[in-house]
Amino acid sequence: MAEIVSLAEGVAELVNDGDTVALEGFTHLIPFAAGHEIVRQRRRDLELVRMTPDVIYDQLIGMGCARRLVFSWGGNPGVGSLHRFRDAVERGWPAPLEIEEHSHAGMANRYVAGASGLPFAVLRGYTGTDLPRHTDTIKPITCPFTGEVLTAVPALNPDVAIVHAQRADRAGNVQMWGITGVQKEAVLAARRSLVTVEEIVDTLEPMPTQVVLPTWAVSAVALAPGGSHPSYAQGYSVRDNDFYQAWDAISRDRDSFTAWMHKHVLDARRNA
Amino acid sequence: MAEIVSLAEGVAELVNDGDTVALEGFTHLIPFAAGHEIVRQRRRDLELVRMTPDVIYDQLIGMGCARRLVFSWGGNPGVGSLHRFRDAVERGWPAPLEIEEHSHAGMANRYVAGASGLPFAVLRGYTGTDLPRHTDTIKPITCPFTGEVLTAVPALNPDVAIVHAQRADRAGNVQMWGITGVQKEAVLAARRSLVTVEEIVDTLEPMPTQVVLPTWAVSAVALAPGGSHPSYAQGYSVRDNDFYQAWDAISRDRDSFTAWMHKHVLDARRNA
Amino acid sequence: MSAEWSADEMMTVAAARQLRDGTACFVGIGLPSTAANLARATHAPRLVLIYESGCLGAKPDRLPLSIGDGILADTADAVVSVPEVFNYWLQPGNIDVGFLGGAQLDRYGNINTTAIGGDYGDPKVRLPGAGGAPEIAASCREVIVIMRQSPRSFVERVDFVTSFGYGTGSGDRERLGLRGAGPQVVITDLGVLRPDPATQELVLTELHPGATVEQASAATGWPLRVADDLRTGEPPTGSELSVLRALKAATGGSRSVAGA
Amino acid sequence: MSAEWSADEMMTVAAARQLRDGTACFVGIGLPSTAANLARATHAPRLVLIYESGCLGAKPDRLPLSIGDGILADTADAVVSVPEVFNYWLQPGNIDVGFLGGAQLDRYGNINTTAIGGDYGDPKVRLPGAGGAPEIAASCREVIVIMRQSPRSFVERVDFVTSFGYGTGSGDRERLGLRGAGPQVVITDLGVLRPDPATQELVLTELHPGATVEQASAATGWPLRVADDLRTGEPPTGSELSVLRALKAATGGSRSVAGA
Repeated sequence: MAEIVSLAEGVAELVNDGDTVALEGFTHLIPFAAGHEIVRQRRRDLELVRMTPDVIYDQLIGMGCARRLVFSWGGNPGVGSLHRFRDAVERGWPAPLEIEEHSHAGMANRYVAGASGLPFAVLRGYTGTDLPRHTDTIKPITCPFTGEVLTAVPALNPDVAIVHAQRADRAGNVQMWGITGVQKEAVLAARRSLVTVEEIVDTLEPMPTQVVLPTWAVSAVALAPGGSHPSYAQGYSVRDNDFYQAWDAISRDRDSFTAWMHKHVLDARRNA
Repeated sequence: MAEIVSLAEGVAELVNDGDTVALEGFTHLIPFAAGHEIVRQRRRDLELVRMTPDVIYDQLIGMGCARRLVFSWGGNPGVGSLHRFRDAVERGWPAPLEIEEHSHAGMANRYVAGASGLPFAVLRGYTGTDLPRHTDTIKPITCPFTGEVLTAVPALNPDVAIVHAQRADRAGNVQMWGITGVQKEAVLAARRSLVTVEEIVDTLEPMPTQVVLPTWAVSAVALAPGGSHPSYAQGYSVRDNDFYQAWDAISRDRDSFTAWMHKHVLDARRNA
Repeated sequence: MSAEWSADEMMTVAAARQLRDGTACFVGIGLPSTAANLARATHAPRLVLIYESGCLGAKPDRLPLSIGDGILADTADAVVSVPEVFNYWLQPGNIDVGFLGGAQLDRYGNINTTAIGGDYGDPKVRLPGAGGAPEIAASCREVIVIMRQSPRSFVERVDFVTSFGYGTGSGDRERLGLRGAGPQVVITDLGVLRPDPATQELVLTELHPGATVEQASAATGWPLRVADDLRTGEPPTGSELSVLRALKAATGGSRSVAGA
Repeated sequence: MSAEWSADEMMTVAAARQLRDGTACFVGIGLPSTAANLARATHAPRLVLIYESGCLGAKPDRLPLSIGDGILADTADAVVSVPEVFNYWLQPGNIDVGFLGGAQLDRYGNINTTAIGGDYGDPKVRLPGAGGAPEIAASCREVIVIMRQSPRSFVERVDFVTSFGYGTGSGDRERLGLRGAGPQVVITDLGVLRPDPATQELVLTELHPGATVEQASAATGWPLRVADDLRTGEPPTGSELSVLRALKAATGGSRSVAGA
């Protein structure tokens, strides 16, 4: 059964230095508040996993929390580059960043395999691309019935998955709706999970397109209203598009990035 | 885009003698009306696929429509045996029935592979059981990363999938809710598909737990109110439990079965 | 046997008592569903019932008529597809207890629900088949079996292994890489059997009130071993009986078990 | 170029015109999304827009701000998980058209969105990476590429093959077992390129009004072949332009394209 905790407690209990950590949320419901708490608690040597390492991972990478990144698309969506990610890959600042690079289809299937208790997944993927030359977690596999050769990728089983959802009830059952991406798979694939929510309510009114994670499949739930800002939580907030635009300038320079993170993350506590 | 047709037209156009046909619906939304139309149109030599060949396949088998059955559980749910299925397997009446037998997990994954355009699926299944000794569509497969041996089953790609749903709109978009079993996978895995519905409406009001099949993923939609009787359509009807009980006596005897099918299926048209 | 309760009621109550509150239980229809719902309505209100139709955390107030009764979807915490219930919930070992019935059980807890007599291609009795049972037996952390005991059903060796128990004895599950612990308890209409920790052979460890070792031995198709510390179980309490009967009455009459 | 419309507008209009009504189109954010939404708002009202965030049949009345804009979920026929959109919808070949952009394109239609210069481990410019593109390029029945043309972007050979076009030429897709037909048309700010049926080399088949062969050749990093029947496209109609501008205005200002 999920424990209801504060965000600070949740991160302190569930995220350790050196862990493999997946913060998921596909443009919607990105767990920014939890990411900021990881920065505040100064976690180090994390292996960060995420299909779309966007601004939230730019922040974690720039603050030196990560030693490794497993991903399929690293950009500022609708804007351009992630300057902190690029600085780490191109110039090793603030620390070298090892990368393991996949496609979306590959990453999604790696989570599916992890959630399914299987060591690998099979897909039609990567064919003809240069990715298998650089990523050793892409291998051929032969169909035992037809002899056709397909692609195998290993399961992802993070130490911790962190996602943001609209609501939980007091028993810790979690409800999200709208675009729910790969969050169910990430939580089920992980050894431990933390879900931040906009609201804790008495009963979860059913919603079309909902995904429900029963309390017994979640480690901890923390209240974090607005916790997906600058992304959005459908029914609660809209995307702060100006922030994504502004991030380009903030993050382009090491000093302005560091100053911003101190002011807005390290020296501040979000409204959680 | 799905064509809106009558049930008779849909079966005539989409189901041919010798086809591999999957009627799906997991205790809920079982497409009985479509099954009866197949009987009325006297289709022969069908390879019938279904996780739970219950009363509907008992009827098709007893009427001599099938040469082969691919399945994982063949019983009258909550009641007992399928007497026509047993008579075909044990005594070859009205025709010998070849069987290919799996577990639910195996069948479900075979549909998933079919829907995914993959030739096979991988699962932890069948281990230690006698099923692989008799079913040659169960094979070992080795994980290329860990060396662990798992089980592979080949994709199911029926010629036709037939399912029953609550509603479609006039464009042919299909909506079902409640227990939706493996119907999405069956429709997507099949070359052609026929969906019978309780109602055709102007707009599909979103429902929690809904599965929507867009019109361009469906071949044809036919109005068949009550078309899942004696199973049920959540929001429209309840399970006719007495019928399932009564079927035990009706089907136990070849003559009483045949008489019942003539009276209630061959000489009758459902309200479609 | 007391006239106040039937052997089936005693069996159901004994099975329900095995279910601990707060655990997640994968429930088959028939006796397992009755026992699991009884447990939830008595000592285990937070028991999580999982049905293979895709209903997670169903909370029916009557016995479901089938594994896919609408009341399961209406009361579930989540309704998922059938592939998902097997792949994301059962397969990774997320379910604590699997609750199975069967037509034949052997001394090592293997279960047959496929075919009896003759051979597979030409059986004497064709049973429904596997359903979800092989993977429930393999992947749940432990398995509880509930089955009426008779020399025809409790056999030396099942005619067909539909669901793997302990194979031919100790070590077989480990050799095959099965993750769950296998059938930890078998509840019958006469008593309770558990695997010997050393050999994994099923041993009579408990008799229901009124039942005797002689009856149990006579109803077992192998030379039944009896535990040194054989105990007699508690009879159904008044509350257990009244809840059980109310569940059945709400369903509109008792249902027979699926099977041959 | 006319002063009445920009080269980017011409490119977007030309791309939109490629989309046939009633087809299903897998849409990337940026220029592809703009063009696909323009098509749906003009000649192709039944165009099915599929976004990798899991929105099938989205019908936004403004340009989405991201691939997972709430307006896509709100207006979609169905919202599915990300694994499902790739496995059930893209992978089996259910999508007619894949619509891709990129940072580098080569003469055989291969696309690079991964890294430029240096080597993979120590690149000069690190780009966002693959996203959904490799499998879109492989599995859609055909691919449309939309990219501004320059000697830096249209190169002899991409530094990294993120999305496979025709490899090193004719026969490569078939040898690899790819099911989709590959990039059938490339729309740039100067004109349109299509693969030569025999060699699969991209050939200039159409110029936008006001653009010249010399401009196109100068903006191409390989010796550009020009089709014998080179034609000049139609300028944007007043209606196309006004709808395009209204879509952008509704979004709150035009957006730049994702990428380096």
